[in-house]
Amino acid sequence: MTQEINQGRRTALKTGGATAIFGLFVAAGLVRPNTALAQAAGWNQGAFAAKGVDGTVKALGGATPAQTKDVNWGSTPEIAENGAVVPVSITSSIPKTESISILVEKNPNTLSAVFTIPPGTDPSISTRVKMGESSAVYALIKADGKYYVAQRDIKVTLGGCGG
Amino acid sequence: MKYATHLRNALLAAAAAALLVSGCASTPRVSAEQAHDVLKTSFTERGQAKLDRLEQDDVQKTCSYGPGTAPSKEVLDALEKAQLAAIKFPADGKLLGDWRAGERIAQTGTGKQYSDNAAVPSGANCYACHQITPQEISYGTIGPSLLGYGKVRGNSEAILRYTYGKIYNSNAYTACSNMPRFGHQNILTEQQLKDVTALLLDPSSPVNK
Amino acid sequence: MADPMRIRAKMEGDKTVVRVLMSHEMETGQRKDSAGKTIPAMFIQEVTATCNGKTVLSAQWGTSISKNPYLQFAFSGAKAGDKVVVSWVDSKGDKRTDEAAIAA
Amino acid sequence: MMQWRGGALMLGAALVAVSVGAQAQSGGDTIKKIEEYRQALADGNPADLWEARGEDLWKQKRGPKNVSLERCDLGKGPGVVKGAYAELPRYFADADRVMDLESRLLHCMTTQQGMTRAEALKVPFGDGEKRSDMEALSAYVAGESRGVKMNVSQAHAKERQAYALGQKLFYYRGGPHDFACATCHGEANKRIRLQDLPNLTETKDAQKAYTTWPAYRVSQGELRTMQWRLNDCFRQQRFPFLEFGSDTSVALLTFLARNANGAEFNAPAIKR
Repeated sequence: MTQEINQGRRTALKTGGATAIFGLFVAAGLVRPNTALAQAAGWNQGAFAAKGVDGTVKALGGATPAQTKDVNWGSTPEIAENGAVVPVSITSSIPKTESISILVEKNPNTLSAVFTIPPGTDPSISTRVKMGESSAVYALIKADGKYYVAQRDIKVTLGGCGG
Repeated sequence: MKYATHLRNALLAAAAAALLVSGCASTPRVSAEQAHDVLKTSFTERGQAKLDRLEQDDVQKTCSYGPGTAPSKEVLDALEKAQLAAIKFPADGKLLGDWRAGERIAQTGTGKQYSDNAAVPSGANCYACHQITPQEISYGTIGPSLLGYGKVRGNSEAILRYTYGKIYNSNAYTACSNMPRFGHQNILTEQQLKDVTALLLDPSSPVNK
Repeated sequence: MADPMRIRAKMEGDKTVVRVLMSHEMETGQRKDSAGKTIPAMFIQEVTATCNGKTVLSAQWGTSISKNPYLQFAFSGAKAGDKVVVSWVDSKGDKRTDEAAIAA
Repeated sequence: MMQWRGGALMLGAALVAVSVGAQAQSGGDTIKKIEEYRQALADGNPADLWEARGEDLWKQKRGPKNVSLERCDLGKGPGVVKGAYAELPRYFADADRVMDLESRLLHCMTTQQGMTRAEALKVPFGDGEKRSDMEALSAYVAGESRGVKMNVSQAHAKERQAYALGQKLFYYRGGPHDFACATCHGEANKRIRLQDLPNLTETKDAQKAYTTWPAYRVSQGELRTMQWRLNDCFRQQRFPFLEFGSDTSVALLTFLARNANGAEFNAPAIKR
């Protein structure tokens, strides 16, 4: 119903693409350990405090990741009606996938989550992340000891009548 | 004449109500006074929103109608005339402000809610209802698209005054418009009204690119 | 004490699909309360899922996982009636463990 | 903040090509993509957490009289929850008043469990750690009407009176913005920003809207009920604060629920 009315309204979509690319090369060294936080034993404090994709990968113990097309984003939307809940679904078809991480370029801390995939578990996870603004989102895959990255731009829209 | 219109409107109202509540023998009638009295017992003041907000002015009284009960053309014409006469144009004669400030006002949805800080200037929330600049894809459709507003209409004194006046008091041109009377009701300041006018009419505004 | 998780585990073919909802604020540490004071960060940091004593998924989370987190994954090697056990630990050291039997 | 490193330039060029492709998308797709977003959310609705807590609260002995709500009559007999929400609001002889679910729960909490109104409404709308029992109970009761057809009665004179009053109030303009409910919800096929606005005077839209509340609002991370929905509409209408279970609440809810008659109830839902 709504689709019909709005089909005529064709507007260029602004994406956060260009900025996101620069972000890939933001130098490491921004790791700011947050000592005030208690933490679970195996929690990688450095990686979660890192800013930028490169810095995050480094903090996770990897080198510059290779770009990959072997990632399926499943039901991950291109436009999120609300940044507080953005569904992210990532399936890796890279053999020997060991972990899947979600990185949001423009969030205050880039790394959202690291999922470790043991043998017997599908290299596929769905969860929901917060996004402060439109941004590139990265799937960072560790497979057979190497890192791979795939990008998805997600636009976060404004809503509501009371601001 | 007037009586006949009223009678027709009343019949239409009854028919509309019957459509919604089919199978119901009698739909009780509720007067504006009854509605007002119920509201008075149902709300409490909070923040800047006091109970006087439940009191209607002439425009609100005239415009609180449902389907099939619209006031006569004479009533609506008189309403427009009275509202037009109440518009205060800027004393300095300048109607165009800063379109960039206007864009911020158009994007801002806060102001006058009980949850808002009364000391912070209100926004106009234009994007809630109108498409304005091509860059903003999150816009509403309650009002018409204003894309290319100034490019289409030009920048004549008449257009300037109409645009400023429409933002100041929408009811001066369209009785019972859905659009707030931003100047008349002191939602926006004179400078803010000029800024929003500039967003629509300044040739360098993205609206007109 | 946090509310129980809602865990749904179901056989789809020879795989077990697990859906988990957790009741948690996932406070970022960047929001301010009405008095302007920063609300301290408080979020789930580690999640572990096991089945028949074997870890089927483990995760580390930061502050940007959404409030009341949702998680879906799938694994092989279990059958209907087996139990999936999910645990989380948050940044304050609060813990929660719940389980669900795998539905056919 | 940006610092280039020579070795990575080639990769950068490859990604630029990808992003130009993304920029060619047009706004006509926006609504389709928002729909995809909503569908992606539907698979795990945190409202489940509220329904579970609400069921516990319903069965727990609470209040000064230390009784559960299992003797509370929601209109289909004491303790009957199944299908009750689909027939509310309705006239209750014991209170001689039309009541929606939340005013009825309040009635049972005060008369049966012995709580004061203030106690029962300590947290009418939840906010993080301050959780609302009323929202959890409403989620549970509403969930027990999933799949049931809306069937709100107009048999009693007070039910007809509430409907007529609700209709009148729907068009009542006031406040600095001249807004009525009808300003946003009186016309078909409109939206505010990107949100579709149901025309609540028209059967199909009214049905779709009413049968998807209560709902988990992702923007707030909370489950919200119809009482909250009305409160927040009035806040944005720039009206004063709508009192819980007031005559205005009950009348508007009667108008809205009755207009949704015949549709299958399907909530708690998940919404922006």
